[in-house]
Amino acid sequence: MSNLHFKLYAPYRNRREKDKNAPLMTLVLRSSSPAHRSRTPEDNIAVALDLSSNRVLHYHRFNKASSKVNFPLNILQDPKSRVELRYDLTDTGIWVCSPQVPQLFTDNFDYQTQYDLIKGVLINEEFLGNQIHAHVANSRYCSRVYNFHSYDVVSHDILSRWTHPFVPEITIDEPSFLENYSLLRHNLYLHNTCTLGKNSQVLDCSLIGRGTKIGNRCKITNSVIGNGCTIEDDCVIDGSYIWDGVKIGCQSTITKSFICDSVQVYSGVMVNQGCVLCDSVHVGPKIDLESGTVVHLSSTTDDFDDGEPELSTDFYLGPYLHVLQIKPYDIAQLGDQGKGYVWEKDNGSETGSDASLVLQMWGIMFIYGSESETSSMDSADEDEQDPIMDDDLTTFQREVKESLCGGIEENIQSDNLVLEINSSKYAYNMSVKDVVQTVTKSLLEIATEKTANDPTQYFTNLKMILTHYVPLLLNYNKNGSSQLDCIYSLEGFALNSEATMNCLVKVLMFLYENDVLSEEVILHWNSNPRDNSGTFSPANVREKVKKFIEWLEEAEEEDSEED
Amino acid sequence: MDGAEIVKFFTEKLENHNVSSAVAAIETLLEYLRKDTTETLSGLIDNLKKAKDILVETDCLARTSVSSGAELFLRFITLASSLENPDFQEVKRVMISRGELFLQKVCTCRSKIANLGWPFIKDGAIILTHSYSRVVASVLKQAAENKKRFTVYVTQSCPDDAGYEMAKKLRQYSIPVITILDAAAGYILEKVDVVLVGAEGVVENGGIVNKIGSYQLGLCAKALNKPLYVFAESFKFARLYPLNQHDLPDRFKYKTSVLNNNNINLKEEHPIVDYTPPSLISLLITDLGVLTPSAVSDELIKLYL
Amino acid sequence: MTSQTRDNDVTDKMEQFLLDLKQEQFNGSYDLAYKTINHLRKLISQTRWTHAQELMNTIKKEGKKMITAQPSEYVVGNMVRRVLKIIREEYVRLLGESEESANKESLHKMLTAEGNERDDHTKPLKELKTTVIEAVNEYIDEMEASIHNISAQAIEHIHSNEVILTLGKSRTVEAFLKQAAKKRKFHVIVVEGSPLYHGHELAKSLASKGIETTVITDTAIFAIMSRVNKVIIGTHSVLANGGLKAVNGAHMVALAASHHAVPLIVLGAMFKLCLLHYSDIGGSEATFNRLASPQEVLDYYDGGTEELVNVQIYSPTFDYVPPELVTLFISNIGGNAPSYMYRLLSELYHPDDHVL
Amino acid sequence: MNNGDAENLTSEQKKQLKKERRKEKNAQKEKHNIPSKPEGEEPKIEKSKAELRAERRAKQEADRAAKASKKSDQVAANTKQKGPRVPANIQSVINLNKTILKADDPKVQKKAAKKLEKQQVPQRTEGQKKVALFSHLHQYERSLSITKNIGFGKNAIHPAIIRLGLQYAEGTVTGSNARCAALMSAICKLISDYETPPQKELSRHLESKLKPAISFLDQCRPLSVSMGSAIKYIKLQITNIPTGMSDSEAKLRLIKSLREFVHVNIVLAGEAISGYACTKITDGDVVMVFGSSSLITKVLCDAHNAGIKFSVIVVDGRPKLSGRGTLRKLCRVGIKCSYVLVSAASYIMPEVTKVFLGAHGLLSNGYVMGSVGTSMVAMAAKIRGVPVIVCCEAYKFCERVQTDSFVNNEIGDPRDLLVQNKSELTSPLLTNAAWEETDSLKVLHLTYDVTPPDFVAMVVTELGKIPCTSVPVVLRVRSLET
Repeated sequence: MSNLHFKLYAPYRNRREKDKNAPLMTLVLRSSSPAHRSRTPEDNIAVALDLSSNRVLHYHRFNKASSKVNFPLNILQDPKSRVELRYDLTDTGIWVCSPQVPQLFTDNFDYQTQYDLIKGVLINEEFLGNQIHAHVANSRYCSRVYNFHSYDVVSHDILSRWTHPFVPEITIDEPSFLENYSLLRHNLYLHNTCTLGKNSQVLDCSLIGRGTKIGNRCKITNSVIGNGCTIEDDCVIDGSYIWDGVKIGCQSTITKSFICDSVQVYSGVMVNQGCVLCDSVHVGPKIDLESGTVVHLSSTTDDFDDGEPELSTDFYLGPYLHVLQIKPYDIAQLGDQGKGYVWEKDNGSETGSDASLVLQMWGIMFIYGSESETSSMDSADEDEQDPIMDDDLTTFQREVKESLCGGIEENIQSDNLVLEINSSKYAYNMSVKDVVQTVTKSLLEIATEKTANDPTQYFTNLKMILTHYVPLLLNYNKNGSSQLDCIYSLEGFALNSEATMNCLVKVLMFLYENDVLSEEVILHWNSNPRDNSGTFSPANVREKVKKFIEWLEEAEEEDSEED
Repeated sequence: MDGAEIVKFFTEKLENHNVSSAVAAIETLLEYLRKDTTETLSGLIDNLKKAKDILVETDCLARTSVSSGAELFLRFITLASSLENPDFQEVKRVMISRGELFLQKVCTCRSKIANLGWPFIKDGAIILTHSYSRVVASVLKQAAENKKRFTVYVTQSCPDDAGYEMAKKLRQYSIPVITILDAAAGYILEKVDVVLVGAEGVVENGGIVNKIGSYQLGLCAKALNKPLYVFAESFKFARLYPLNQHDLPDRFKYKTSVLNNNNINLKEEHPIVDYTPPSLISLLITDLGVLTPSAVSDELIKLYL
Repeated sequence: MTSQTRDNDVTDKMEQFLLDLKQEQFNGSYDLAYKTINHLRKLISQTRWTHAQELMNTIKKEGKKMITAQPSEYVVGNMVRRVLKIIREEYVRLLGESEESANKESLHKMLTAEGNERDDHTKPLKELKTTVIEAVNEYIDEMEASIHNISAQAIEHIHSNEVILTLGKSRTVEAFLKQAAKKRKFHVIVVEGSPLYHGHELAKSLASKGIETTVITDTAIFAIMSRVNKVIIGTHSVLANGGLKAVNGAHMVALAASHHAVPLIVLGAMFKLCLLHYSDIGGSEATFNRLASPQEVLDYYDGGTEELVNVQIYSPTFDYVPPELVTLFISNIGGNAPSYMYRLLSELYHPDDHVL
Repeated sequence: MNNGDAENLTSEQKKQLKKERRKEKNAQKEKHNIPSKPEGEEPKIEKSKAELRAERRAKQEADRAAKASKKSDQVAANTKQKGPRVPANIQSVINLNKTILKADDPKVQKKAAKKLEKQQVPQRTEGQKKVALFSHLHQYERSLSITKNIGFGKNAIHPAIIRLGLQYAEGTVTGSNARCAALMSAICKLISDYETPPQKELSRHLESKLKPAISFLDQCRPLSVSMGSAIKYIKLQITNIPTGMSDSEAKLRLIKSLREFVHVNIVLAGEAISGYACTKITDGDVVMVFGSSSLITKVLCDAHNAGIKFSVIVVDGRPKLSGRGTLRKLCRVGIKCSYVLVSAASYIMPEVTKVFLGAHGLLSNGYVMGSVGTSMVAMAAKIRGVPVIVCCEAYKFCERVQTDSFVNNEIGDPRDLLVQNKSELTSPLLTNAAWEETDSLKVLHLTYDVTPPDFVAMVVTELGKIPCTSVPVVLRVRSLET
């Protein structure tokens, strides 16, 4: 939802014309103060920007558990550039992409979510030369709906006209131009066919749709009521969203809830904060829905896959339909004439976000939001289970290493291991880089541990392990970038362990022969050392591998001579 | 058809509440025209004039409108264009037909005004109106039918308490009504959004002659910057230009019975109408459209010059 | 066939135009008026119609669409009614009748009327199209000339060493003052006009012409007014009772002016006159005012914070200025008192077109 | 110098004192029979001329008697500059008018400048682009440094004062109450750090120390009415210190009295006023407030805590946009608010049932001096027949009379109204550059305006609810008290 002028992006396009492939895409970020209500735990980012070029140097999404953000040092190292670390930005989800973005997705199978993409691109920046730019939209509105909370926020913003000129009385198209919404004071939008009963009030920021009838002495605040609803006398509705064709009996109270199409709420029902009544559910009469209740209705068991139409809207509530079979309606909770099932909250409550009830409810709903989010949730849970592990990376490394060890002992096929590792990769949404590094590192570690007693055996052991994992390594070191990661981490490890250092050449040789590392990668690595210090310096690493390199170069020349 | 009959006919017409006295007068004249037996045009016209005077003299409240209505009627039927014909019967026929035409025009006025007027009533408005006015009532009715929710305060309007009649009428349209003392107008006006009044007659400068009390209502409204809208049919436009209350002719201010009765001292007598100057009037809503007071004089100038 | 495609073409244009209207893709009411009448002219020339009535119906139909697309822009409605009036006049003229019969309803007419001989405009006239289009073109020329005609009167209203206060940015006022500045030396005080602060632009352009210009905040209007000789403002449109629909803040200026007995002069071309009265507009400010995004009033950065969730922020675009606060209305045909508007209107539009 | 001389000197001073007391008395009289109008000054200034001469003679004698040190000379110079002691309150009025209102009169300016120089107070350099209409007022630009050539050493200005001065200039301390309180605490510091030099009398010498401080603050930002009456009070306190009272004692007494002043006139007064004002807020009211006023905010919060259900519309306007602060405060305590700019006041007014306004000061002709825009809101309310209620502590009442916002006002830095950096391409505001290069283009940043009494329905003070025409009554009552 945005009223941005897209001509704003001319500069970025021009930049792209200047140098072809460098600028990959432009994120549109909106500045919003940290206390801003449009910020949610799910979309909570910190960004490092280069002021001169608006380049994104680092992009971090906080997951629920850790509020830490580590900015890689190298972004701050360039003396010329003025870098700005900002926490007052939210991602609008508007990304102006260059044609090669989809291609990138296909290339890197492990970019599951767009965020992987960003991470990946940023990390490989110096190598692939892709850049991501940011446009910070200060003066215009833009925001997106990705969970109930944001739905609430955005609709409220629309009603309070932040999105002008895209506001109800202008934007909503009516069948005939004789019908329309008229805007009254206090941001009230009344359709000229809706009827209000005697002394019933509609207070600030509400919308009442076509043909909706509202009885006497009702009080409606901050709510949206769709088309063709009927609301009988003495109802109190606050901060709720009521879709089309809903019937609400007299003396009902509805607070901060969602009521989907053609629901029937009988008289005297009390719907408390954060309830969701899915399509054509019946509730009441004279019942008190405790807050956060989710009531849904599924005609048959076998509509797993077409669960979406159940909720004809922005949210994908499909998954939870799996759990239900034909069973009697939960009369107890829904009242005598109730039709529908209460979604057990306990699965939900384990999100354990200590936020307010409402937020928690959004949280619950949110589990079913999308794959990536689910995983991020899980990770959150994990973290709660063992609070020692504050950092994902270490946890991840631990897991990978364990699985690798196990792999050797039980001699598991490496492709199974790949799956294992990948899964945990997503659990902690690690980037490829991390994975590659971790894998390499842990392999070496395993080797060293095995041969702790007699270092002489080191290489033999290592070789054994490596041979076992060649397919795995191949898998992870497909493209140049990851090979680089691999070799650098290898170096990094070597710098600190004499044993490895000694047999570094052999290792490289081995990897090269098994095409885990391509020769240009090795050369590239050799030609530009990174200064990560240890007991040895990269210099004497180069020293060690000198011969090997020369040999490689010769080989290359030979090739060139051949063709 | 002599004077007595005329008066009788006229008063009968008046019994039926839904027609304004002007219309009644016109009907009477038309009736008279039909019944008249004189053989010369001049004679006929003289008779009509006499009949008109009789009507004006009759003891009804809305004498301003009666006179103006009758005036216009005569003017309308005796327009030069239609009287060239040598055959008198022919002429008379033409006059009658024109008379009927005029009558029918006059009868459509109120609905026209209602259509023009109802949008001036906002949803949730609080309205103050004075005395009994059919036009105002019909406008309010129209507004209520268009789903406007509003409350009306009606002044009881002494001496004849016409306000209660008004209230009764509005209640029939299920509009919430509260009757107040004439003296309470100033008090209530604070929370009122708009003041609506009818008119007995609209005078040449765009001011109005109306039931006694309208003037002070206008003054209060002005003082509190509340708009005052006048609803009046165009046949109430009178050729009259009062400077102030005193300048308003007695024959409009007092009942005939009072005037004729010599042992009544007018100084002690209460007038039945007063004059509201244009400066106090925001708009006049007539069947000729929504007019500013200055537009009224424009109309009358066009008519008589 | 060809005409068919032409129709499609017209309808496409129509859609586009409606969209622009909705999203306020126009710059000032003159621009809008111009766009509208051009569009109407296209309708006349490119749609198929046999007689005036049919044409008028199509225009009414389209007109309604346009008006509902942007109800707070009265200029659209004005243009539509104006064109209708032109058609009527041309029709009548071609029939060789007097202009009078196409004139406003009046007591006099009511009396002279010979029954209902109202013409239904169904006589097909082949030369009507051309004459109507000519007339419309004339009208367009008149519109184009209007700013010039208004500013030409500047000298009559501004004498030397005056202190003149204006609000926001109006092209007409700008031209007016610059014209006057050629002859006279005077001081202009520009109210910046929150939340859009167009006053700054105006001030800049005036100062660049060497006019003594002072920018003040909206809050200082009352304070400064005691030194001002004349207030000259533009307006968005002029209502039937002589009241104004002017830029937000105009009411404040008018009040301050009347409190200090400073004359308030309003500049506006004839096409800004409209038939509406303040209170019969949608029964409330509904369509009268246009509420813009709160953005300009309070940045979303702060405005959206949790603690301010339930704060309602209003940024209305227009103000209603009642006629009693307006001293003089200067249009391209000269100066008039606001109480005379009804007359000008009756000449501009035909009574039957008041409700489309 | 030997004893005899010393006595001589003191006796000299005693004489002086007597003379002054006398002056004080008959001045007091005058004050009662003529309310001080601008014309009202004239005779006094005459007087001061005569007085000056007398005093100069006195001084010369004193010199001859005791070759006073350079310092005492300095003091005398100051006292001389100070002129006679007409009762403090009138004097303050004169001071205000004398220096502020004649910025266009070079003679006065030179005099002021000399005075400042004597007091070793750096004079602030004027801005380049003045608005013609206000040429009689000082028009500074913030960019020009105040403390550039500030003196240090023996009788330099006290650091606390300098800090305060800068805070005023930077606008970190705003709002007449806050400014007054800050002033008091700063002066408390000054006093506690002060000790009387030998052969000096605290009451006289301390004041001579005070003068430059005050005029420095005045340079930083023209004194507010509240500060005016505060200073008046301080001077009174100082002169009331009996001769021969020990330093420490006197200082304690002064500090105590200053604290008391703040407590009584700001804190207690606030309580009392909100007590009265709350009675005027009822359930369902829609209260409109303008800008920010500590007092009004307090009133509203109290009313809310008292359980009255009402909503607030905060009207705001440039230059300060101080209403946003108010908005946040009110929202925090949970009052339902709306927010509009002053241009939309007449749009929102139909909903409003009462208007509450704070005041910078109340003038004795019943005009209300408030932050610029106050009058606009009052006017809009008046037209709609909405009652306007002004809340103001009684110590902000002053003898000055004023009928428009020109005579006496304060001009802020025009730059505050412009866009500083080019980066905001979207903003329609003028940029500094544009403003600087076109010299026919001026920008006026007005700080105060005066609201005519007929807009104001009621003034709430700690003394009760009064119509604003009876300000002089309050003044009279109070002056009788002191």
